[in-house]
Amino acid sequence: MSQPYRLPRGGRIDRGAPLQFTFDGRTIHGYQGDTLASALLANGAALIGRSFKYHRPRGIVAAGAEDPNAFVQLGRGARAAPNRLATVTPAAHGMQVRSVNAWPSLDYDVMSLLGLAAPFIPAGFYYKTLMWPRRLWPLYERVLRRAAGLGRAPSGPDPDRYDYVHARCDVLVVGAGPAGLAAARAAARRGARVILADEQPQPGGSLLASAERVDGVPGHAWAAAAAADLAASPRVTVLPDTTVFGLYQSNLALMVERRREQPGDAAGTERGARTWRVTPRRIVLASGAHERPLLCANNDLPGVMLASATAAYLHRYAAAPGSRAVFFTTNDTAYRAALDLAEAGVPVAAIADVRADPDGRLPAEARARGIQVLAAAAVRRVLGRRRVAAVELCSLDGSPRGVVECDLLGLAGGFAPALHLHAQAGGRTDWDPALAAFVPRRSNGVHPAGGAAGALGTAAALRQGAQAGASAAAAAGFTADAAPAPPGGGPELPSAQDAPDLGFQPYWVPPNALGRVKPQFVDLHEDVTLDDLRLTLREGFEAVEHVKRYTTLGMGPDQGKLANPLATGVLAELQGLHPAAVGAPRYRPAYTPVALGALAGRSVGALSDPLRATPMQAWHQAAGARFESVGQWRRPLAYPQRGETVHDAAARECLAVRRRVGLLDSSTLGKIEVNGPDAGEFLERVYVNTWKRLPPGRCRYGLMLGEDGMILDDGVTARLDERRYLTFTSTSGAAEVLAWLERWLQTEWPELRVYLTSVSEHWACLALAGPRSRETLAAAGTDIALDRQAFPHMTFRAGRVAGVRARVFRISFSGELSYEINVPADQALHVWETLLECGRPFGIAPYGTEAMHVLRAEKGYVIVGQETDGSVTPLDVGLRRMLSRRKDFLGKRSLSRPALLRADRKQLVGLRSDDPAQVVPEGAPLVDAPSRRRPLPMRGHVTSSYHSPALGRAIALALVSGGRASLGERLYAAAPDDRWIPVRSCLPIFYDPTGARLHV
Amino acid sequence: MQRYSLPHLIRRGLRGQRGWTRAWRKAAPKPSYDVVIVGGGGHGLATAYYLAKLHGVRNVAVLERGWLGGGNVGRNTAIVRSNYLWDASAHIYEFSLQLWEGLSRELNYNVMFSQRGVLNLGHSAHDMHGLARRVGANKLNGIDAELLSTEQIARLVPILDTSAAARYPILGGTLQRRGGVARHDAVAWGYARAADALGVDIVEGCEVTGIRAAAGRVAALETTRGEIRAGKVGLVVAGNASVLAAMAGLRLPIQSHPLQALVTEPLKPVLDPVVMSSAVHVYVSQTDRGELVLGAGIDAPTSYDLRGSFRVIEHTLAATVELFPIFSRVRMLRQWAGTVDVCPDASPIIGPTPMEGLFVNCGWGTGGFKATPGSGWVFAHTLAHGQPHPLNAPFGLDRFAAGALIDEHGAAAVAH
Amino acid sequence: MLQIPCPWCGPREDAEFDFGGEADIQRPADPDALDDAAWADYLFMRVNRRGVQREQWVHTAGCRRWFVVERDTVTNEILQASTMGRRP
Amino acid sequence: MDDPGPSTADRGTTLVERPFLTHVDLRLDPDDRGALAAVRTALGLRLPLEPNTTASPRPLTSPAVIAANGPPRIEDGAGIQTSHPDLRPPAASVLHAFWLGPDEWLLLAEPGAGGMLVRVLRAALHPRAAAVTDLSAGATVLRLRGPEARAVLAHGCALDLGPAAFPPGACAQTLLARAQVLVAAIDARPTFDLIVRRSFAPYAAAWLRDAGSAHGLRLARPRAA
Ligand SMILES: Cc1cc2nc3c(=O)[nH]c(=O)nc-3n(C[C@H](O)[C@H](O)[C@H](O)COP(=O)(O)OP(=O)(O)OC[C@H]3O[C@@H](n4cnc5c(N)ncnc54)[C@H](O)[C@@H]3O)c2cc1C
Ligand SMILES: NC(=O)c1ccc[n+]([C@@H]2O[C@H](COP(=O)([O-])OP(=O)(O)OC[C@H]3O[C@@H](n4cnc5c(N)ncnc54)[C@H](O)[C@@H]3O)[C@@H](O)[C@H]2O)c1
Ligand SMILES: Cc1cc2nc3c(=O)[nH]c(=O)nc-3n(C[C@H](O)[C@H](O)[C@H](O)COP(=O)(O)O)c2cc1C
Ligand SMILES: [Zn+2]
Repeated sequence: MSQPYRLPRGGRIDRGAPLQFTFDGRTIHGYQGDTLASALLANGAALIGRSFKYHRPRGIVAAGAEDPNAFVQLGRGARAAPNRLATVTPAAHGMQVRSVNAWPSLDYDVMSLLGLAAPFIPAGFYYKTLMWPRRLWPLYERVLRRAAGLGRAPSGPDPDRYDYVHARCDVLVVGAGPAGLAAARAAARRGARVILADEQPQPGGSLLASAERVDGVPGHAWAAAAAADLAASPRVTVLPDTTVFGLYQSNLALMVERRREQPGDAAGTERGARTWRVTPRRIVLASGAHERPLLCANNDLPGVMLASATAAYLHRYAAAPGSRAVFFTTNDTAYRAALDLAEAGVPVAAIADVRADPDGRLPAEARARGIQVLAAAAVRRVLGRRRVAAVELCSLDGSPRGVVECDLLGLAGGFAPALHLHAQAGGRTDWDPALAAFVPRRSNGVHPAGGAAGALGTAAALRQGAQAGASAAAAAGFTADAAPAPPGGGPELPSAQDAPDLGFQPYWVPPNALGRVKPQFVDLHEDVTLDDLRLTLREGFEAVEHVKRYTTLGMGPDQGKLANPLATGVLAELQGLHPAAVGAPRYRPAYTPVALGALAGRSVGALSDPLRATPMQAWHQAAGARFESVGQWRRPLAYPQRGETVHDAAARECLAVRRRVGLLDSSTLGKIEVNGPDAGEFLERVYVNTWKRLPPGRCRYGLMLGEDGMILDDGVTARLDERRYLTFTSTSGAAEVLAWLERWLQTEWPELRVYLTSVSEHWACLALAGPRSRETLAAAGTDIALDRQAFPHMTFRAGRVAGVRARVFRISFSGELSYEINVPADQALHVWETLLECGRPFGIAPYGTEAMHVLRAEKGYVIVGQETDGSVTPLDVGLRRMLSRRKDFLGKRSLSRPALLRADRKQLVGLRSDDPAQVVPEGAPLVDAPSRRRPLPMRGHVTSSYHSPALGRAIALALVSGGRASLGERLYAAAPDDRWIPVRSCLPIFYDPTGARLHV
Repeated sequence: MQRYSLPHLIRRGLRGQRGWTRAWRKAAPKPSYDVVIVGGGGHGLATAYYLAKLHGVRNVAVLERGWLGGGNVGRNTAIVRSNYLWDASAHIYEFSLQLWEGLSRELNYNVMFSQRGVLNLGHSAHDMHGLARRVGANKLNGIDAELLSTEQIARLVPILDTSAAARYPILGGTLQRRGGVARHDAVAWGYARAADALGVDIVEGCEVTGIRAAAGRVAALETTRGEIRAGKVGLVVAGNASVLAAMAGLRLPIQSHPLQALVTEPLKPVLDPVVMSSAVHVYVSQTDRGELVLGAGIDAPTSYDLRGSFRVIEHTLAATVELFPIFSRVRMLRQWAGTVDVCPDASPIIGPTPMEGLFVNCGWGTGGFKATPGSGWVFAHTLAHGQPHPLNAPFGLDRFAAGALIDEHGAAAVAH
Repeated sequence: MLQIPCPWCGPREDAEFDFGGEADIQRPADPDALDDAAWADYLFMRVNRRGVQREQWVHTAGCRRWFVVERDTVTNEILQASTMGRRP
Repeated sequence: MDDPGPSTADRGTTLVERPFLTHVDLRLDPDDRGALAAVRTALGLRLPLEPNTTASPRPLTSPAVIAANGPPRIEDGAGIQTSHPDLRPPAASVLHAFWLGPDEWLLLAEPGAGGMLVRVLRAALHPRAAAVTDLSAGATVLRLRGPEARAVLAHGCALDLGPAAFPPGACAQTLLARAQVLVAAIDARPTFDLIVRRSFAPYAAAWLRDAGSAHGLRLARPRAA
């Protein structure tokens, strides 16, 4: 047993469950119930890290989430957990814990030499230097970056899963200290649904860290019983280990529940976490208060601790934080801690009290116990190398009061309510002069209570808690008389000893009489000193937010929980301002850091984003298709066969369509039924072309513009009957187009009697294309007459295909004879397989989007999003003749704006490379003549470019400034490898310009 | 102005850092100025600096309603690049990038401009198409741009999930090596200090509440610190552009949206270049202090609220963890928002308004930090001459009536 | 997270909705009668109010109805939500 | 709250697909009393006018239905039976009507009734401005039932699905994680039907299996048709 600082009795630890872990390789012994910090203290390890900037030795300061120093690295490899706080991390057997920011070792850290240079590295140092010579900045930066940072990121993907839960309640209680427990009980007794969350593994808050009694039993026992009673009620959810890290809009509370290892895990494994997303009606903020440190020189040495933390280690963990203590205080609370330490056998050498006449009950008790109490006194300086060795005391007038040897200095600078969540949510605060701290104002559905409301003392916390719980419940609609069976026993307001008047006296900046001893740290994590603040003010950075940004005060992983309340007072005093005029830097989520994985929740891996599937998806997969992402879909790009590349396969598929027959799964197209007496009128308004006179049974290609005149989407619309049209949209435009149409209908033209219904998912779409598609369709079995007169181009028929009822559209995106066969999705696979089977004698091949792209490019058909980019009009792509002159339509007026009529606009043309084998890279810019000059004016760019298997040459489409007027001109495309590719522009149609193949 | 230099620093260090003086004077407003700049953000301060430095206009005030630099300049993810698609944008952002390259020297203030490269990822054929187009255009405009393969990206940023099975497979990307990040606050402070040294009055805690015109010409500003007469007025108030314009009876084509960002705890270096994926709304870099800085997409509703909706953050983080699986255990430290001024074409407005003497510089939206030096430079020119410089001539308010939009988001380019 | 009160479905999370900008922007009855500036005014110019704004939302993942909301753009407080009338 | 580690213990919560049901989308003007009456006569069903509610299920036995259950006819491209070819229109099917919006309802019936419902309703509503669209192949129903059904849904659904706020008969279109769904409370066991668009069904099912793993969720086979 090597726990020299472990007390023989007491503590909320399980002495029957010893454990050990390593810290920088050294074995540390502890018990179940210890935190890393308490075990380290019990083992006498005071030095646990190096500071962020100067690499000064640092130890444990607090016993909770507010500690600015105790950041360690846990675990290794993919399970590594950087920057975990030792004061809140439960110790577990077999853990590997390492210090951060020290090299080669914690004791002998090379970078600590920086401390010597500290006088030359004040706040704002970097802005004033490292500018010369400019070339060297990258080098300087590399050095800076290496020195900065804290822990190391994991080395592999996170093996853990994170859970995510939505919850609702009437009252959310933050904190399960006396105030929170009383609040939860009061609210639950009124019938409210309550969630009680506390970041600690056990309920009780400050009760765990004191010897106080509640209702005649030890505080911790009362808390445990009260929490158990609450948990037994079906209306109450008690969540230990759960931090409320953010309060967002509409008081949405985000909480994260830590999950520890599971059976069979390596010890201390963090098993992800569960995020709770709670929508409460009311919130009771019972998050307690944080003690403020005090300034003196070397106040950062290991062994300097908050007075309340010394008591916490003593009572909760039975770990003596030192062997001989001195306290430095502004109020009576330190006396309680000092008495408790002395009681536990840790001698208290002295209490330096800044008050002239500390005469309360507790000081009297201390004196009676023989503790030396120095009034109107302060700690001037802490002495020691890697931990406290002594403190130098003096009177406030500067006269020395001796050097006292000790290894523990307890600081008691008063308490600041933990109002972070309240302030995050925009809640107001008031300056409480008695407390010298900001206290929350009840607002926005947040009811503060206990320490969080500025109350000191358990009795007050219980009282306020019960009141807040009752008023929160009432505000949520629950009153005392409506109460169903109350959870648990015990009185609503348990009894406890009222705290004595603490007699607080502010002490911010040590009086000048004490001399300018340094360094005095205001923010331990960020190594911000009192002198830094002075300098910062001198340089004119006076607003508290400026001070923060210039010095990085409060910007560390602790977010200045200790530093900020201290800094407000210090800055006020240095500037002669009221603290309320100084204010505090803005509070933001997260209260304590939260893993990105926890926020992602279940939305990771296969569940990160829905992958949508067509009815033929499994077939494509089995057929060895290569896929491409199109929005949330994965569409077959091509179906390579043995030894084929995607490119080879697409070429083969193209030829199959041009010469024989191919089958494409185009189920992803959007399909909207436009239904009602005014359907035609509606289409007239949203499309550039006309619809009312389209006869039932016929199809027409349509173009839709934004009000700015730019092409929004295109596609074929068929008239199903007098009052019904079916509109096809592009795959990526499906949702957007429906939303766009619905919006106009509802907000602008409610008088139109039209209903829009998306039928995209109901109808699968199989595009059968190629000269032998008619024979294939016939072979598959259909009752539709297929001959040219009976079923001409741009018409549709209803009937059966392969035994399934179908809508068949004779429309074509390939330029070949083509049937787009729509069948109910649940029978589509059957039809797909039948067509392939029956098409085999005709040489059918399934084809993918790559072949589809090539085929349409050969015909010069544009793809919205490829030829267009939100800045392209129908005029630009040569579709002027589609625009109706007889009617208005969305976007029409925009087309006559001067910039849209300019002759030098980019217009769609075809390109042929001089070398027919040379496929011009897509996206390549086009210029008039090669040149090394930069900038070199650009004429346009290549929008689509392929090798055309049908033509045996490269073809491309491009947008070229003034292109339509100068067809045949020579241009040069710049390849990414800086070669120039000579091309000539042409009409954007390469194959079957007369469209003869469509009308067969 | 105290010039910062090594000997100077050592002297101050030896004297216990006593001799420092204010970085800029705490100016009280005078009754009248030749030019008043409204807005003490990066752009406003840069404008004032170049007015004084290059155009000899020194009777200038910058009015800031809060503390200087508390707007978007102090809350942005600090990405600097110039690889924009359209010529007009490319020219102004590249000009700005060149100013960045000499900025620390120019201001005698280290703005820590760190050219560690900006990598844009492509996850689909459509993305790759857009990226290739942009690289081609950038090269002709003299902007450094490289198209990278998946393998090259895996070497450059090994912690990215470059496997083919990833939810957002990385098919390739573009790299602008001269891009990078800068220390955002320092930019505001550096310009303020340098402008102050040239005589510019920087007035903090002075909110403009009204704009008075006389005979169709701007005459004076009503402020919380009294009325201030002005020969010319430049509104450079980012997310508040519409509010100020309304004081002059104008409407702008601007919508103000919250844009959120967050930092993680500091880590030892794991990420060198800036990585951006516009398809999934993620951009991330690691600062010199070691935190990861991540940005999200804008919140859809217009708002002046500095918080934003949590679901936007959740979405961004889910995508971030997909791209960088090792970041899952890294923890979010702090999260915030700014109010960005978004134009329909995602390009800024820099030029005159229908009210004579009143000029605007706004609409930089989610990506104006990188433009700070260039924007200030051209706006100073515009104010001094009453005419836009050729670099900002395409960015006038008149482009909306003419239809000459410079559509940077439509054109597969990305913001930030 | 903003809770948005759909006048049909009641309060729901903002993830279910899409924002549609300022309300009360009427499409001109005769666009051709407008000059370019007036057309641009309709297309692009917005009040973008700091304060209470009337605006449009649609309950995308719910009833698919557009409706009008009065919201304070500084506090995000929603003062009122009303339907846009039914068709036909 | 139970620990979300995978659990093999069967706690009586099951997930089963109810494939091939008939889904018909109905649009009409709720202020048109004649239209409501026409539906009532044709189907023996009162459309729910209260948002987010379901009409109590009715057997499909109205005279119009019986008459229409003769041999199917093809009127145009849309009056089509779309169920699985093996499934025959049932003799006495049960019809549910869910409120989707102020002028929109989803009619859900046993497999095979789509063509018939469309014909009956179109005939009944003619010549009013109404829309009747068979969407049977476009969606599927996932039925989640058992004591932990609410807990499973709470992993991805922000709605208050508690018995007070969402009793049997309530329904709501909302988001389940990242998929749009119609959630309907069927009974107090509780049983929820999730109506999901076809292409999102693999995602929704995978998500439910994942979220249910901590709750002992058991997958049941769809009952044979
Ligand atoms: C989260 C976030 C991330 C971003 N990331 C990037 C990025 O990575 N790269 C990039 O290039 N850009 C980025 N941006 C955009 C960039 O920050 C802005 O475009 C740019 O900073 C705006 O210019 P500014 O600095 O002058 O604005 P601001 O700093 O906002 O300055 C405007 C000033 O005007 C003041 N003001 C307003 N009203 C009044 C009044 N009535 N009277 C007096 N003063 C007034 C404000 O207080 C403010 O200080 C980001 C923005 C945000 C919010
Ligand atoms: N040591 C002292 O001298 C001293 C000083 C002030 C108060 N007190 C005592 O504190 C008590 C006040 O009781 P109380 O109930 O107000 O506070 P408390 O400190 O007893 O309990 C607050 C609890 O809230 C938890 N918490 C804080 N923020 C949280 C968050 N964001 N998410 C989840 N949990 C969070 C804390 O871990 C703690 O358990 C009294 O007993 C009083 O005497 C003691
Ligand atoms: C590039 C960048 C890096 C930041 N790094 C940190 C940081 O390390 N720690 C921190 O607390 N805040 C950091 N912040 C956030 C600021 O603290 C602050 O939240 C932000 O500037 C917005 O201001 P506000 O929170 O006062 O509204 C950073 C901000 C930016 C823009
Ligand atoms: Zn709704």
